[in-house]
Amino acid sequence: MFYREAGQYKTNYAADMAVFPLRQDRIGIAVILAIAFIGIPLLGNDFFIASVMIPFLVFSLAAIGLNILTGYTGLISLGTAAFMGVGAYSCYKLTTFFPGVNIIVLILVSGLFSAAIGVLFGLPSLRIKGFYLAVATLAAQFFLQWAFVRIPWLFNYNASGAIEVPQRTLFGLPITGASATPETRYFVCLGLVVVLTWFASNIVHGKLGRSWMAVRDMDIAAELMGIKLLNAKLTAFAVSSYFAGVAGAMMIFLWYGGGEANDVFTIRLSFTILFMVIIGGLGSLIGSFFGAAFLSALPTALKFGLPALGVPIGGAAAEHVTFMLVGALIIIFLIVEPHGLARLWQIGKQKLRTWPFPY
Amino acid sequence: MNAHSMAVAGAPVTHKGEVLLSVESISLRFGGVKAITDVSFDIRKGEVRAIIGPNGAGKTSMLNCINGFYHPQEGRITYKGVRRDKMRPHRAAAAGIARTFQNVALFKGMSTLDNIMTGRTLKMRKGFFWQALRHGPAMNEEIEHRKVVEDIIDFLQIQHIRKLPVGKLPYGLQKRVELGRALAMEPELLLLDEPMAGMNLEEKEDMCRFILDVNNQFGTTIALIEHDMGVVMDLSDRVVVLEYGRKIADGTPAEVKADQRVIDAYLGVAH
Amino acid sequence: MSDVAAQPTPNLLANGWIKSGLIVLGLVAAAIVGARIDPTGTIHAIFVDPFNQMAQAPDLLAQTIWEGLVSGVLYALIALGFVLIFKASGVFNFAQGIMVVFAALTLVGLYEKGVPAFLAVVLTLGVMFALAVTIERVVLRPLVNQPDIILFMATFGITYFLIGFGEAIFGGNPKQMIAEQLYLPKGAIDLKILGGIVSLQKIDIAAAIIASLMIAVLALFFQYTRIGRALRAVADSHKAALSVGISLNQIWVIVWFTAGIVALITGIMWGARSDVSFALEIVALKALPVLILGGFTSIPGAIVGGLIIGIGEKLGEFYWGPLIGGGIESWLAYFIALGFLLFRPQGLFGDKIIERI
Amino acid sequence: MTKSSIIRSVALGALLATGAIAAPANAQDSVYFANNAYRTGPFSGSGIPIGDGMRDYISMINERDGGVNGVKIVYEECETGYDTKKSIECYEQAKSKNTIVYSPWSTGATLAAIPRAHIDKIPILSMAYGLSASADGTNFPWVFIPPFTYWDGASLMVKHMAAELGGMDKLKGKKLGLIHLDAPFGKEPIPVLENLAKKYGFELKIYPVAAADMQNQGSLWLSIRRDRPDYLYNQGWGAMNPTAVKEAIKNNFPIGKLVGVWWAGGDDDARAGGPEAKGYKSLNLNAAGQNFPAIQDILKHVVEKGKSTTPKDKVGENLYNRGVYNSMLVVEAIRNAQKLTGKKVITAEDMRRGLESLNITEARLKEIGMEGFATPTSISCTDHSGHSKAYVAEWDGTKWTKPGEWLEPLKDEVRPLIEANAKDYVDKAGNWPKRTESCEKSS
Repeated sequence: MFYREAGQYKTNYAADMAVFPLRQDRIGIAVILAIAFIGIPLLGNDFFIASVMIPFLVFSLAAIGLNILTGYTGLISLGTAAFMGVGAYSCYKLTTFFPGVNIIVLILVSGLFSAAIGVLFGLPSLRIKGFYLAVATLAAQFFLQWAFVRIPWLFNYNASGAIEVPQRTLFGLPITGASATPETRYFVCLGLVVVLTWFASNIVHGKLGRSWMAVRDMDIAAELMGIKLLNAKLTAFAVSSYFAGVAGAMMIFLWYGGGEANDVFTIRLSFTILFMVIIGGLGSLIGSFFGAAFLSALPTALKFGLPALGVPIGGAAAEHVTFMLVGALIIIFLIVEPHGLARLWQIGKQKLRTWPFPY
Repeated sequence: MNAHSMAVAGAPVTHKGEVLLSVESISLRFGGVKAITDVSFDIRKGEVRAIIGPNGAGKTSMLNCINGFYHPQEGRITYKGVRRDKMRPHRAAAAGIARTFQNVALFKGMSTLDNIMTGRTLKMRKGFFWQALRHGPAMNEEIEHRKVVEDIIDFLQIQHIRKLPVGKLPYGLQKRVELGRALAMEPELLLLDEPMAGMNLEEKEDMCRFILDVNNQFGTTIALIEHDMGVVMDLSDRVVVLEYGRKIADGTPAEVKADQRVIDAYLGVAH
Repeated sequence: MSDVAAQPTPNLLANGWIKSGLIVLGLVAAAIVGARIDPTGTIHAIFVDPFNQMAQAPDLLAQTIWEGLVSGVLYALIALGFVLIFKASGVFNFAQGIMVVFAALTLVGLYEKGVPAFLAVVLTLGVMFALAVTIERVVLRPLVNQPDIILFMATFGITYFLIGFGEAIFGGNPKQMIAEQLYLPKGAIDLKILGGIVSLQKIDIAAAIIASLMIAVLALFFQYTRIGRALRAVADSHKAALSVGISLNQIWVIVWFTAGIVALITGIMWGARSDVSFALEIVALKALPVLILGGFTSIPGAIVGGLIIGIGEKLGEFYWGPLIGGGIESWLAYFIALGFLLFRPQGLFGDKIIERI
Repeated sequence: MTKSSIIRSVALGALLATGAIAAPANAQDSVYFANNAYRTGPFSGSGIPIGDGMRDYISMINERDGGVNGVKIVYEECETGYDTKKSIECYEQAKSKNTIVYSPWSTGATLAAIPRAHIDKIPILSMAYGLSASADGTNFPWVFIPPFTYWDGASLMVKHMAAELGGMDKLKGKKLGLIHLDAPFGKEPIPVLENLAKKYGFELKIYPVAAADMQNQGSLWLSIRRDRPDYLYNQGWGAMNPTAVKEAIKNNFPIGKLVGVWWAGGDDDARAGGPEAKGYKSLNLNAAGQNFPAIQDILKHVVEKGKSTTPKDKVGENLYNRGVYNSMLVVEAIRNAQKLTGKKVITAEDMRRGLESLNITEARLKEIGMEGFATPTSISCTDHSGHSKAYVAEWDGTKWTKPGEWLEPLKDEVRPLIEANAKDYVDKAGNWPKRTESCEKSS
């Protein structure tokens, strides 16, 4: 009843090409942003913000990164975590070299290093495809993970091999380090994620995005359209790794607050992010958010939510259930709705559009 | 067709005569299998050139050689006076060769609009950072090309499917979208691989009209593979006939029709 | 893939070999020149010193190669499970590694519950059969005709489900394989050769023999039984198989069950070397570079690939690893495979891929 | 319920049904103790017995004594799977439930929690694991690492080697190998060993094991065969340990010269080697076995009453007793805090004071039924570890035994390093909170 586009006429192409052409969608986005920027900091407690919202934002960004590669360009990667690690370690080195530069700038710059490494490991994608490429990205995963441990320069020769996150401020307010409150860290994460998502959305709706999708859907035809496969694939690797890298830097600096970083960027994390993309919806930015929300919140909800609701479940059992549930859900989604939560969302919107008179 | 598309098509109609592309004694092998053996012919500017022949005659392989997807082991291909037999497909595209496919090769996950927009890729120049902003120059560029694409959509009469994903469209419409995508490249040479395969009569007539319009109004040179002899005879200026990878005839439709070898090998078998 | 021209393109193949040959030659030349110019520097350390070490302690070299051989056999066994399933159903089964762990855990778990060892083996086979049927019903059948990549990702789902399920039932702590109860040999044979001792573990010898036997049995099975021929028909073409009246569903159950048997044997052998634990699942990923080398559809490829990877990474780690801090084993296999891929994208034994449009 | 709190609950509940909505208020006569456990994942082989031991001792205190001076300890495990990400979540959960002490149970989790704990004012008890430098109480007032650090452990290894060889001067020209898990935990002993190698003239060889290759140590042991170290120190964890024991046997390395850190002393670790593992050694801080009154009480009040999931024969295993020891420290610190403050239900800040002046004497050990179970330990304002004694345990084929005496670590070597590293840590962190907490007089 309320979700109708009737009566909304586009008088120019710019309006028609907007990312959210419908007025209701624009209102919806405004409401979501209002909740994110005002509602959650006001209502959420520290645990909710620090352990649910910040991880959700970090994973969303990483999932967008992988979605650009896997969902939009059709290149499967099992090395996302390693590229996140490159971002985290670059950011750490940058804070060492440029202690005076604002940390947000450094986080954004560290993504560039990740992008460069991503391009390097993306080079084989020109010759190999599909599963073969998946294995090539495993090489990146294991090699980089090895480098994070074996190159002591990366962690400033720290005796424990750990990253120590120094305190950095923005307008006098600490945003990294132990004295940064969850709310401040949340705002920084949110700001970064909103801006980068906006960029991602612009890119996938533009020329580059179309080239990626063309390569994904039919690479041969894409090449005959004048799209250089190498360029398209490498830009996908670069942009994807950039997002992953920024997410990795955020993960260590804004979420973990330092510590043992090399056991964070494991193959398990790569899988988790891949699952977020699958469950959320391949080739959908909003799906990346759904997938990240679902998979980052599911274990937390099972582990802490069920006991709080009076369902007795041990930590270990919750862990097992999480694994089984995630596995089952992947299969179910692939069978029932290969386009993931994003498609369910669209179907829901479509229903709403015709509600209450479907005919 | 309105005045605007004419402006886009740019090149005025030229006389049919100048050689645009020539193929000289090329041979193509896959392992021990010979796909094309010592075939030579040329395509002249502004003409509609048909390549016909029974199944497995090497017609599609020939198109693949022309736009650089396969590289023949022997012989040479000259395009606009430049020899280019080891060219990558995207270079061919940049040189003005567009293509449709026997089995529709659309980007199935994308909308009609986006599919045709990909045809404009080579014409879009704004860099990565403008794209990321999607404002100012990048947006103006998008709008400018969107206008061109809308004209093509009007021309092909596919306005109603503009925003639908092409994967779910009926076959006839998919073929039309594919033609639109090729046209968006503003090609000098348009290669059509069985553009009317699997269509009903009405759709075929539409498609014939589109091909002729493209040829007449934009002056686009067209090379097409087609099985429907009626279509070939009506549309084309000259016809080359392949059989088992070899050329057996070359000439105007009337000449080819009268050729005894063609009648034996092809027409006799087909009808 | 199935309609690919049968013969590989000879000139391209030659190109690949010539290219790699030239590179090897170049490296050797560089090494010789380098060693002349700079007898103690980096080039010496990379190109000369390891070979000196090999020559000085041939017993260690022999031992290294043997260790590589044995881990190669185990990689090959896992890769074999992948190949069986890929051949018959076109599914790239990522879950093969966890199936190994799951089979071994079931066996040990049953034994701990008091089931006699050999009965436990039989029951475990039953469990693997049930697993094959379940996967066919729940995962494969609904996903039939989906793109390969979707099926590939579905096997991730199977992997995660089995991790959770296995840990919930058996617990996550490492368990000891019941090697003695299964009459697997213990101890070692110490050969006093090459100026030192080369120690061969009996369990490793047994693993090599059992692996060879299993491959032989599989070969016979494919060659001479009705089901085996059916499986080969499926591998060539699903439609052809249907047209001769073979139920695809049965085939899938059989092939997944066969992979389950391979998994159990792998699990027993591996478990007898180290413990049975979920950590094995990561090691099992090494089967992927093996597959790249050997090709996804070739059983001999899996074996040769496994051996190359196994020996290559042990030699690499032992002789060259210390130069850059050691531990290169965790990624060396992937780089060996990548190197091969750049020259032969279809693997050692795969057919040349011709793209069609 | 006020209007705003209703809105708050509804809004959050709608967002996500997490347990974080409202921390349950502590009942009047109990304190909340959050313990990280890892009963899942590749390290669960070690995590399960430890978790069992910790839980059972606390249950025993609650069952037998009705808590500490009548205050029940609400013990809750938070599953981490030895994963730092989950441990951070567990920390936030523990904080929101006002835990009196945080027990991270992994070096990675400890490293992540240290900066936060100093802001949130929650004491961390990392019992013989975690950041060695945190033994400096001046810079790390909220972290406690009794009874000793990994650096003490490394010095004990050298001391043990010297003792077997016949004196510190005999170390010259010998070769010590360090096999370690390639992670912060595994790398901890390296600086101390390097210093000692320089000082005593022995050679140090380092053999890292990547977590992914924990069960695949073949080529590493070939290198050991090539280098022929005289002794091997194993700083391993989880599935890495049984594999190392097996490989040592396989490669004919004299098993008596292989010494594990105290975390490599699990019963399952040694058992994997079969009868040939007899003689495998491990540093230890607690005695194994059931022959202690405290352990007997656990059996009597908890296990035999069916109030625990621990199988009876697992009670008294080495790592189980390790968990018991950790819980004992918690209980004693609570008791001490109660004494200091005169309160019954203590807070996290009280607990910090209790830990800082913890002094477990021989007499006290006897009182709580742990005579011979461990050595006396005392923590002070500056020394948050105690650098207490350890012994070298030996596997006799079926159980861990204590063949030798309690050894004292080389505190003079370790302490300067700790202080230097602590200073370095604090400098790098920038704006590290200065210690404002006043020192307790040891009670």
